[in-house]
Amino acid sequence: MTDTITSHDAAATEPAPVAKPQGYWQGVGARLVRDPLTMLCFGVLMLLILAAIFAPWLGLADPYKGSMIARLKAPGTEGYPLGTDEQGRDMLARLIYGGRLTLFIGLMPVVLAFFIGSALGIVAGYVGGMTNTIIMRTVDVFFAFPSVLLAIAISGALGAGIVNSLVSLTVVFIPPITRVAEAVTSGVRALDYIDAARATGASAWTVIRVHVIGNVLSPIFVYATSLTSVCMILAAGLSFLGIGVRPPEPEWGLMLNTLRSAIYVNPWLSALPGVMIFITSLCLNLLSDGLRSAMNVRD
Amino acid sequence: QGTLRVGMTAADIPLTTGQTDQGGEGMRFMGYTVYDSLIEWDLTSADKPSVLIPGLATEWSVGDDQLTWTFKLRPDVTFHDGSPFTAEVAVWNFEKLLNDQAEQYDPRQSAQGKSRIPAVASYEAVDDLTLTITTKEPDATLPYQLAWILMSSKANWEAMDKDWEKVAMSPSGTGPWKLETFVPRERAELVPNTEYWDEERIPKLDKMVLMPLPEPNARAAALMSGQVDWIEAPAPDTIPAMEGNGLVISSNAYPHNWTWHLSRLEGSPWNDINVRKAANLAIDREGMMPLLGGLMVPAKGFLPPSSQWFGNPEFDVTYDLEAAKALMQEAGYGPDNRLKVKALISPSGSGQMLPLPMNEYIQQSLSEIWIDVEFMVVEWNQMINLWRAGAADASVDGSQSINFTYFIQDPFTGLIRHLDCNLIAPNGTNWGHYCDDEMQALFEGIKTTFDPEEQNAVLQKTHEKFVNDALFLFVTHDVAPRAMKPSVKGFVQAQNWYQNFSSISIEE
Amino acid sequence: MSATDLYAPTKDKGGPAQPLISVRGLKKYFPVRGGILGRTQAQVQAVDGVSFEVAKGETLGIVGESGCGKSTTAKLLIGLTEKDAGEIVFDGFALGPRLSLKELRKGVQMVFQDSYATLNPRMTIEASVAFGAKVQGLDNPEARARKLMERVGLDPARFAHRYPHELSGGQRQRVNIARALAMSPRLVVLDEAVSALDKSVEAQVLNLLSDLRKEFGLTYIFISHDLNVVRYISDRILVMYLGEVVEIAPVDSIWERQAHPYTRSLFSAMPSMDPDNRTKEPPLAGDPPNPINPPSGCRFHTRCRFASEVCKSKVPVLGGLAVNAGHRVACHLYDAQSGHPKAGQGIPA
Amino acid sequence: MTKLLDIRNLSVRFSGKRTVHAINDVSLSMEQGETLALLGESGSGKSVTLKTLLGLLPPKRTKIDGSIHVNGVDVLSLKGRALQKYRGGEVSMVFQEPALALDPVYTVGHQIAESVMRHKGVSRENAMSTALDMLDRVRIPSANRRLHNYPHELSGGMRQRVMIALALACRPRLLLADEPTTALDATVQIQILLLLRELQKEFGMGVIFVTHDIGVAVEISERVAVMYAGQIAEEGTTREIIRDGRHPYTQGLLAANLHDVARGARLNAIPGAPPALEERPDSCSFAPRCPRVLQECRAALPPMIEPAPRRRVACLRAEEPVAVE
Amino acid sequence: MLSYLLRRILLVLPVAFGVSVICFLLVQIAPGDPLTAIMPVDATAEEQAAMRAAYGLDKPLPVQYTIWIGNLVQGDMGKSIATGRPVAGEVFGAVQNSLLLAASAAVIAFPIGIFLGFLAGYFRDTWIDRGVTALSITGVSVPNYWLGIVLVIIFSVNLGWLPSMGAGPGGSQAWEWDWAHMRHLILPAVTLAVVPIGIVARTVRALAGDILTMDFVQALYAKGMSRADVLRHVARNAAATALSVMGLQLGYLLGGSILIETVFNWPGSGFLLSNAIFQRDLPLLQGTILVLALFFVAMNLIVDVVQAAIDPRIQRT
Ligand SMILES: Nc1ncnc2c1ncn2[C@@H]1O[C@H](COP(=O)(O)OP(=O)(O)OP(=O)(O)O)[C@@H](O)[C@H]1O
Ligand SMILES: Nc1ncnc2c1ncn2[C@@H]1O[C@H](COP(=O)(O)OP(=O)(O)OP(=O)(O)O)[C@@H](O)[C@H]1O
Ligand SMILES: [Mg+2]
Ligand SMILES: [Mg+2]
Repeated sequence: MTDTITSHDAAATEPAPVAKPQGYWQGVGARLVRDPLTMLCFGVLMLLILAAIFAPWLGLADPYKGSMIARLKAPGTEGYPLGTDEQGRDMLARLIYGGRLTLFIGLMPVVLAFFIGSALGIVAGYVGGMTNTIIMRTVDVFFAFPSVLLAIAISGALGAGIVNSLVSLTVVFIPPITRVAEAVTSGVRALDYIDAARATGASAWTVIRVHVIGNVLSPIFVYATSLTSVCMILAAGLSFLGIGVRPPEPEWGLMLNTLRSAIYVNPWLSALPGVMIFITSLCLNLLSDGLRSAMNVRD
Repeated sequence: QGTLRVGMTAADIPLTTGQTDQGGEGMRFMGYTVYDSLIEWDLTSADKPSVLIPGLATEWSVGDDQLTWTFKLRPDVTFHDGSPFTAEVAVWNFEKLLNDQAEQYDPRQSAQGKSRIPAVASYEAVDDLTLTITTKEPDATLPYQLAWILMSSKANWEAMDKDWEKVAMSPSGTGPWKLETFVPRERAELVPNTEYWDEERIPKLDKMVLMPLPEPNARAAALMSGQVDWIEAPAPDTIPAMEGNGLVISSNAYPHNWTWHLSRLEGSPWNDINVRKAANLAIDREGMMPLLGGLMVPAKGFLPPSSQWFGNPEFDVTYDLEAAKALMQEAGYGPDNRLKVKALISPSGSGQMLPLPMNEYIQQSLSEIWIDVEFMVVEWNQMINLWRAGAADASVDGSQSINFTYFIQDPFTGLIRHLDCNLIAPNGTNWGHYCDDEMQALFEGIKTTFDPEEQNAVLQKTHEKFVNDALFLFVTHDVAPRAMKPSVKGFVQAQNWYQNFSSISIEE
Repeated sequence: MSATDLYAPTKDKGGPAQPLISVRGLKKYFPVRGGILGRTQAQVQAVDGVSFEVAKGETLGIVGESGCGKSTTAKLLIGLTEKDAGEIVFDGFALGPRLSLKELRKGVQMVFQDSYATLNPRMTIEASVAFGAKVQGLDNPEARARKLMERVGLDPARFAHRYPHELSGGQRQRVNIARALAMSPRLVVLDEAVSALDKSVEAQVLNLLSDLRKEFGLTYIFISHDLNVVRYISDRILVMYLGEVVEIAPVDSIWERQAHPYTRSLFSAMPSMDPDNRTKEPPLAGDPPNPINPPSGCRFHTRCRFASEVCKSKVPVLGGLAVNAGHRVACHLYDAQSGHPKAGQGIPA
Repeated sequence: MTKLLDIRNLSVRFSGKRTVHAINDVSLSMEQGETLALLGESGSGKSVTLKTLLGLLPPKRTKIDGSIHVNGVDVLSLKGRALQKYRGGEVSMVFQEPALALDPVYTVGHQIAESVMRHKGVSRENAMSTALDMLDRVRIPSANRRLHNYPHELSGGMRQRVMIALALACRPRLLLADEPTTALDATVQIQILLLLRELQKEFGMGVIFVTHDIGVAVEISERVAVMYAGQIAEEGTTREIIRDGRHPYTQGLLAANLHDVARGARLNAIPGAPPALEERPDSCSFAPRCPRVLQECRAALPPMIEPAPRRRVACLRAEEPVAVE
Repeated sequence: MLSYLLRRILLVLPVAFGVSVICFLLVQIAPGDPLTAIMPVDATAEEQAAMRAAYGLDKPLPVQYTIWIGNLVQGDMGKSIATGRPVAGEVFGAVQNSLLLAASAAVIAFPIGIFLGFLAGYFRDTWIDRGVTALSITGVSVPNYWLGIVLVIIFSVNLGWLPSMGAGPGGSQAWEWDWAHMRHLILPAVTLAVVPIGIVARTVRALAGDILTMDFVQALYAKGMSRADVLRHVARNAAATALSVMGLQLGYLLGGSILIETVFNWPGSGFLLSNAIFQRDLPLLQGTILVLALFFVAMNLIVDVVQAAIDPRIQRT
C-alpha cells in the first residue's frame, strides 16, 4: 500500500507539463495559426483555389470568348479590369479560370506522387531486403534524370495534353518522394518504439498502420509540399514550351507563352500570368517552410 | 556591301546538299541562293505574279509524242568548285533523287525532291548541253515541276569521298551565293559567287548570314536589339513596336492560302452548294484584319486575286449576311434548324498564321447563319497525318472540314492535287474525296495544253470553277511579312515563296 | 478493484521446477558489408553460443562492457532479432511449431533503455500502454491501461492523454513498464531500464520494480552495467564478454569471489566509495576488442593477466566451481584438464 | 597567494521561450591545485556553471550576475583577444561527449596543434610535436599514428584521452571536466579517472570535475560541492561529504547509490523530481522532496551553515544529529 | 579509396543500363510517326514506308534496342531524322554549349549562394537571416523562363545593353573568351543562376546554422579559437555537403536549361531537345536525353567521390 503511494506522490510532484493535453496536429495547427506569414500565404492560396473552383459563379466573362476588336486592352480598361489577351478574351476571367488548370496540374502530380511514393517508400523502408533493393534501384534510375529533363522528355514524347502532363510530372515526383519516404521509414523502423510495438506480437501491417505511417507521413508530407512549387513552375513551363496544356485552355504557362508577343504592345498584360505563377509558387514555398517549422517539435 | 543577318523561322539550317528541307523557307534561303534549277521563277518584280524563266536550261520544248522534252542547257556554267555544269551532271542529279540503286542516291534529298517531279519517267544526256526528259504521260506542268529540282555538283560529291554528310559541310552549287561556313542549328554564312552566270544576280552584299530563330518573339527581340538585320514572319503584335523603332515591314501577296478544306463524302453538309456559298458569304474577312495586324489579303477565291490564274469567277466571295441567310434557308436550315458541323483545326503550324483566333472568328461568323461549329483541335504534326489520311479515315473522327494552309505556286500544288479523282486520300492529297468529271476534264486540259498562254487560260477556267462551286471555305492569304532594318536597301519582294537577295545592300 | 485483478498471466505449464525460460547455444552474427561488390566481408559475432536458464520468480542480472551483446541477447529472447542458431524454450516449449512468436511475446516483454525512443511520439500514453493488449486481443485494453498506469504511479486522469514529450524521464520509464505489463507477461526483460535515470529517480523505479515483481510474481532478466544495481535486484548474475558467457553465479557467491579474471576486473573497476582507499591501478587496460574479429580461444586472453598459450587456442567451457557447482565459469584456470600451467588453481584471491 | 577561483553570488538566468533560473546565488572558491567535484542531478546547473566560467553561454539570452575571478582576473569582463587567451590558456575544458566535442573533419593532431599554435604562438611543426607529446602523456598507444587519425576512427575512451590531451596541451591553471566519463564503460572510466588524477599531480592544476556519480567524485576529488536546483546544497572535503553528509539531499544521493545496500531491501528513494527552474527560488528548493522538511523550509531560503572551515551546508537542520534509520 | 572508387563505378553500371532503357522506351511511348515531320507534307505512303525501313523503325522493339545499344557502345548514336547528321556530333556540340552556360551560371550562383547562406546561417534569426531567406525563396519561386523574357525586354530591347540571343557573333563554334562573346552569356547565365542561388543559399544556411549549434563549436571557443577560426571549421564541415549540393545543381543546370535556352536561342542541349521534340526527331531526342542523363550520373559519381575524398567521415573502403 505505502509503496504505491510513494510512487504516486513521486509522479504527482513532478513538474507540471507545459500545456494542457493536446494532439500533435492540434499543436501544429496552433503553431501555424501563430505564424502570420504562413497564414497570409495560406490565405492567398485558398483565395486562388476557391476563386478557381467557384469561377463559374463569380459573374466573370467567358474565358473562351474573345473579340477581335477588344484585343490586348491594357489592364484597367473599362469592362476589362485586367485587360484582354491576344484574342480579346477577358484576362481576369482567364487568370481565374487559369488557376483551375494550373493549380490542378501543378498540385495534382505531387498529390499522386505523394500517395504512390509514400506507399513505395514505406514498404521499401519497412520490409527492407530484396523488396527494398528492387524499389530503390528502380528509383535510382529515375534519379539519374534531372527533374526538368525527365518531365520534358516524357511530355515531349507523349505530346501535349493535360493527361500527359499529369503523367509525366507524377512520374517525375514519385522517385524523390519514394526516396524520402524510404529514408524516413527506415529511420523510424530502427527506433526503439517500433521494436517495442513488434514485441507485443503485432503484425507488420498493424505496426505500419499504427506506428509507422503516423510518424513518417508528416515529414514526407512536408517534403512533398516543398515540391509543389517546383511542380507548379514545371507544369507551367511545360505549357510554356508548348508540350503541356493545349490552347485555347486558360493556363498560366500557356498564357505566358501566347502573350509573349504582346509584351511589345502591353508589357503589363504579358507579365500577369508570370506574376500569378510567381505569387503562387512563392506562397507554396513559404507555406511549406511554415509547415516544416510548425511540424518540427523541439522539446 | 555589308553583311545581312537573317533570322529565319526554321528551327535548323535547311539541308545544304541541294534539294532542301524546311519547306518554302529552305528553298528560299538555301535552295535558290546556293543552287539553280533548270527552270526558275522570275523574282525581279513586286508588282506582277512571278512566272517561269530559263534557269540552267536556256530553252525547252516538247516533242510530238507530247512525252519527250528536250532541254538546251546554259553553256559555261560552273559550280562553285569549278567543275562545269553539263547534261551528264543533270542526269546525275536526277539519279540522286529517283534511282535508289545509284551510288549518289541520297534518301534525304530524295524525300524532298522525288514527289516534286511525279511526271518524270526517264532522262538522258544527249550531249554536253542537251538533255531529254521523258514523262509517263503527257504533262504540260513539267516545267513547274522542274523548278523544284536543284542541281548540286557531282565533282564536289566525289571530292567529298562520295559522302553527302561531308558535302553538307561544304556544298557546291551553281547559284549566286556560296556557302562559306555552316554551324548546324546556329548559322550559315553565304558569300557572293562572283563568277555567277547572270551578272544581274551577282550579290551586292559581302555576306549573308542565316540564323534559325523559330520562336517569333526571339526573332523580334533579336531584330530590335540589333542582332539581326532582317527577320522572316514577324508576329503581328510585334509589328507596331517595330515600326515605332523605325524598322521596315515588307510584305506582298504570294501564292499561299488559308482555307477550310471541305469533306465531300456522302452525308457531308458541305455537299450542298448553297451551304458552301452561304458559309463563304458569312465571313467578314476585312474584320479579321486587326487580328493579323493588317497583314493579310482577304480571299476572293482559292488563289490570291493577283494570281495570273485567278480568272473571272461569277461567284463573288464577299461578306453578305443576308444573302448567306437566304441560301441557308434555301438549303433547309434556319434559326430552329441549325446545322452542326465538325471541323479539324490545329493550334499552330507552318503558314497557319494565327489558327486559333482565326478559327474562333469563323466559328462566331458561321453561328450567325445557324451553323454550329465544333472544333477538333489536334497538334500540327498529327494534323498533317490526318490530312494525309483523308476525310474518310476513322482518325478524323467524322470531321467535315480541315483547316489547312496551302502552298499554291504552280498548277499542280495550286489546283490539281486538292481535287483530282486520282489523288483521293490516302493515295494523294485530295482530302475531301472530291471527284467531278468536269473538273477532271479541266485538269486533263492543263496537263495536255503545252502552250503557256493557252495553258493559263485553262488554269483560269479551272480556278473559276473552284470559286463558282465554292469548293472551299476561302478565308485569307498571307502576305509573307518580313521586318528589316532601314539600312537594308534594294529588296524587291516578289509575289512568290522565293525571293531574290542579290539586289540587296546594306547602307552604312 | 485491485490492480491484481486484471493481471492474468498465461498459465504455468511445467510447474515450479521447470525453468521459465532456458536458452541454449544462442547465436547471432551481424554481417558487415564492404568491398567492391558490397558483399559480406566479416561478421560481428554479437552473441555467440549463449546458454542460460532463468527459474520462475527469479531475477537474472546480465552485466558486461558495452558491445558485449547484452541487448542483442535480450532482443533474441523476444524475437525482435532473428537468431542464427540456438534454442529458446519458454516454460518447457521451444520456440517453433509448438510455440509461436506471438505466444512467446505474450509471455515475455521488454523494457528498453531509452525511455523516450521507445514511445511513439504521436501516441498518447494511454494508447501506447493499451496497444499491446489490443494486439493480443485482451478485452477492454483501455481499462487495463488505466489500471496499470495507476499501478506504476501515474494518475490516469492526469497522464492518460499526454504525449511522451510532456513527461519526465522517470515518468516515461514508468509508462514503459506499464506497457510491458499490459500484456500480463511472466518474464520481463529490462535492458538498461534504469541506466538513463538520475540516481534519485532510479531508486524510485527500482522500488517499483521490486514491488511489481512481488505482486505479480514476475521473473526478470535485468541488464545493466551498474554492478551495484544488478547486485541489488538480482538473484543470479551472468557476465558476458564479447558475445559469450564467461561467468554465471548467484549474486552473493560472485560478490564474494569473482572467479573469472574478467569478472574480477569488472568488479575492480567500480569506484571505491572510500576516500581513504581509492583505486590505485586500473584493473584493465584499453578498450574492449572489436567483436568483428574476436580473439581466438578464450576471447579474454588478450587482456588477461593469467593468459597462457592454451588460452589463445582453446575455447574454455562453462563449468561449475569446485566450491559451488551453481557458480559456473568459463576459464581454463578452473578446468583441471585444460592444460593451463595453473589449471585447476583458479585465480589468487 | 590569490585564489585559483573565486565565484561570488553568481546567478545565471536564461530568457527566451522559457525563463530558466539555472544558477542562483552560487559562491564557490578553490585554492591552487585543488580538485573539486561538482555533484548533482541532471539539470542542477553543473554544466552552466562551467560554461559561465569560460564565457560560453549565448550572450543574448543569458543574464549573468555576480562575479568570477580566476587568478584574480575578472572573467566576466574579458573580451576579444583577452578572452581568447584566457580560454584554453588559463582555463580549459573537457566535454562529456568527446565524439561531439571534436571537429569530425580535422585530425586529432591538427586540433591539438591548433590550440597550441594559438596560445603558444609556435610553428606548426612545434605544435605538432607538442601534440604528439601530449598524446603520449595521456597514454595513447602508438601516438604517432593516432596523431593523424580523425576522431571517428578512435574508440570512445581514446577520444576522451584526446580531449584531455587537447585541454592540457597549453598547461592551463584550471581544468574543467564536464562528466568526461559518463559515456564510457566502467572499465574505461576508471582508466580515465586515474589518468586525470595522475596528470593533475603532474601539472599541478586545479580541476573542477562535474559528475552525478558519487563514486566517481570519490575517486577523483579532494573536495565536493553538491548542487541542487542551481544552488550549492553542501560543500566540504570528499571525506566529510561521504562520511558525514548533512544535507538531506546529499544523504538521499548517498542512499540511492546502492553501495552496500542489502539486496531486496526497500530503497530510501528521494521522492519526486527536481523543480523546474522557471522562477527564482525563494524558499528551500529541496523542501518538496525533503523527508525532514520543516514549516520554515517552505517560508524562506535556508541559511548557509558553516559547521567547519570551508565546510558549508544550506539546510536549517544541518546542525542536528543525523537521524538514525 | 581506389576500391571505393571502383565500387561506386560498378554501382553506376546498372543505373546507366536503366537510363538507357528508359531513354529507349521514352520514344516508343511517343504517339505518331516520327518521320512525319521531315517528309514533305504530300509524300506518299510508299515513300514513307521506304523511309521507315531506312531508319530501321520497322523492326521489333528488342531488336531496335539491341541495335541501338550496340551502336551506342561504339559511340554511334544514330543519325538525326531531321538533319541526317550523326546524333553524337550534334549532342556533344550542344552539350558543350550547355556546359558553358551551366558553368557560367554556376560561377555566378555558387559564390553568391554560399556567401548569402553563410551570412544567414551565422546571423540566424536576425534580420539578415530573414532577408537572405526572403531572397532565396524568391529565387526558387520565380519561373525563370519568364524572368528571362523580362530581362530581354529590359536589357536588350529597351536598353540595348546586352544581346538577346545566340552564342556570340560567330555562333558557338567561333566561341572566344572575349567581351563580344561573353556578353551573350550574361543574360542567360544570370537567369539560370537565380534558382541555384536560392537553393545553395538555403542549403548553406541550414548547414552553417546546424553546424554552429554543434558541440564542437563550443569546444573550439573553449580552447580559445577566434570567430574567424570557428568559421573556418564550420566551412570545412559544411564543405562536403555543400559541394555535393552544388555538384547536383550543376547537373540540374545542365539538364534544366531547356526553357532558358529556348528563350535565349542558346545553341545548347535544351535547345536541341526542344527541336527534337517538335520535329519528333526520335534518335536525337534519345541521344540528347541519354547524354544528359549519363552526364548527370557521372556528375553524381564525381560528387560522391569528391565528397568521400574531402569528408573523412565517409567510409572510403
Ligand atoms: N543490427 C545490427 N547490425 C550490426 N551490428 C549490430 C547490430 N546490433 C548490434 N550490433 C553489434 O553487435 C554487438 C553487440 O551489440 P549489443 O547492442 O548487443 O551490445 P550491448 O552489450 O547491449 O552494448 P551496450 O552496453 O552499448 O548497450 C555490437 O558490436 C554492435 O555493434
Ligand atoms: N543555453 C541554455 N538556454 C536555456 N536553458 C539552458 C541553457 N543551458 C542550460 N539550460 C538550462 O539550465 C538548467 C541547468 O542545466 P545544466 O546543463 O547546467 O545541467 P547539468 O547539471 O549539467 O545537467 P546534466 O547532468 O544533465 O548535464 C537546465 O534546466 C537547462 O535546461
Ligand atoms: Mg545495449
Ligand atoms: Mg551537464
